[in-house]
Amino acid sequence: MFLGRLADVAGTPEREVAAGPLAEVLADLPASLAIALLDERVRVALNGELVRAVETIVLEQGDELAFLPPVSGG
Amino acid sequence: MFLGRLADVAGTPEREVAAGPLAEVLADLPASLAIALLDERVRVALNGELVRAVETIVLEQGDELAFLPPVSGG
Amino acid sequence: MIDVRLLTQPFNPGQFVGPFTHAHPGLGGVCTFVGEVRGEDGVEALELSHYAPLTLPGMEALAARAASRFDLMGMMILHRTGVMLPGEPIVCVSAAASHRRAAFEAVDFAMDHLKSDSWFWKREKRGGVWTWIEPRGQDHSDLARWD
Amino acid sequence: MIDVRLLTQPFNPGQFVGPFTHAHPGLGGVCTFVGEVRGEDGVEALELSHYAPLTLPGMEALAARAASRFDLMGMMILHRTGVMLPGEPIVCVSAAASHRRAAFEAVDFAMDHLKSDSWFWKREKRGGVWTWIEPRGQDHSDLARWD
Repeated sequence: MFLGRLADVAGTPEREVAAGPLAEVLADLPASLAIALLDERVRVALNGELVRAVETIVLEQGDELAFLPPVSGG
Repeated sequence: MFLGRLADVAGTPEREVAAGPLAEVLADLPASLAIALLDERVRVALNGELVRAVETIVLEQGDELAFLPPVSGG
Repeated sequence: MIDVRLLTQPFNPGQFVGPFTHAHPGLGGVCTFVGEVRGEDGVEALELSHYAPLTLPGMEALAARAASRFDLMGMMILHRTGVMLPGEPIVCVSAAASHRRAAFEAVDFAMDHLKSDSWFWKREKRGGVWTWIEPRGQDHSDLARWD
Repeated sequence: MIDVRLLTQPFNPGQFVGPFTHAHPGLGGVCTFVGEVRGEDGVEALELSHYAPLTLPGMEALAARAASRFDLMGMMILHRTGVMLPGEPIVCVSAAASHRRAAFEAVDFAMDHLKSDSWFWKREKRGGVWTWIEPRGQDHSDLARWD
């Protein structure tokens, strides 16, 4: 899932990807999108829980990964 | 007119007095009330307007004098 | 819009805050404070007396001062007088502004001034006995923050 | 009482603030802030998106944190999502407390955290074109006041 402006960069709010380590998932995406997702201010949630050590993520069948850019609420 | 706790000291919220300089008006009141009215924190209004130089007040027929103790609103 | 009223009967703040808010469409934000009679310490009733020639003009001057100092779009001050029971609103202050912090500060400013720089006298009834409330030192130090 | 809601339709803050206030009789005071969509600069609409697994739990944690930090009797946070027009409320935060300053500070605290430490993303439509709103440096310095 791509939140906020990342949905515009991705051209869609959600996208199906193959299972596997995060590095492989990103390698299959358009380069401009992968670069936007790797921005150090973008947080990552796996199945609704924030992940600190993003580089350790390995997606399994049915997992939901969310990319959360800097917020602007209120 | 006696506002706030001064009405209790005076035993009434309002009292008719004879015209004349303020010193004479006060001299005709019970001593305990006169002392309470002369408290430096008590402000005085003549016909709805605050008076700074209280000692200069000379009451005429129909004038309304109000004694305003420290406030406690809100 | 400046809206200042002395109310002699119980009131519902929402009935005033709604129209006040709608009078400033697209405003940014509205901050509101409602103070009620506390029920603690065995208080049975509260009475606020005022001095008509000074009280309302003083509140109007306060609202105008806050509106210009904090660049408000509007300010509303509602204040009860007379006898009130625990849970009844005493005071309702609303500020409408483009910027949130200005609205907060204007309400805080107005409340500090209503507490100790306006013409109200308060007494409480406990166990059937009325006692005058003296101003607290805290109220004066709150006021001094704005000098 | 802690009352936290995400709302998907236009709402009238008074319909929530009244019952929230009445749930805490004899409370002292209630401070409320209502933020609306600004009509200035040609803004036609505002859209707020959120991430369901984090947004509501984050708001609930924020309300609980404010309630204990400021010794509140209750806190309410209402936040819109979806598309809003100028003049519609976006957010309504109320704090009920025995002491006025605590109620003010709790609402200020919650607003600062909702602005830059909660899971909402905002975009504006002007001249038919949607643009994402980036967080402002001011929002982060506002947040740092509470550290």
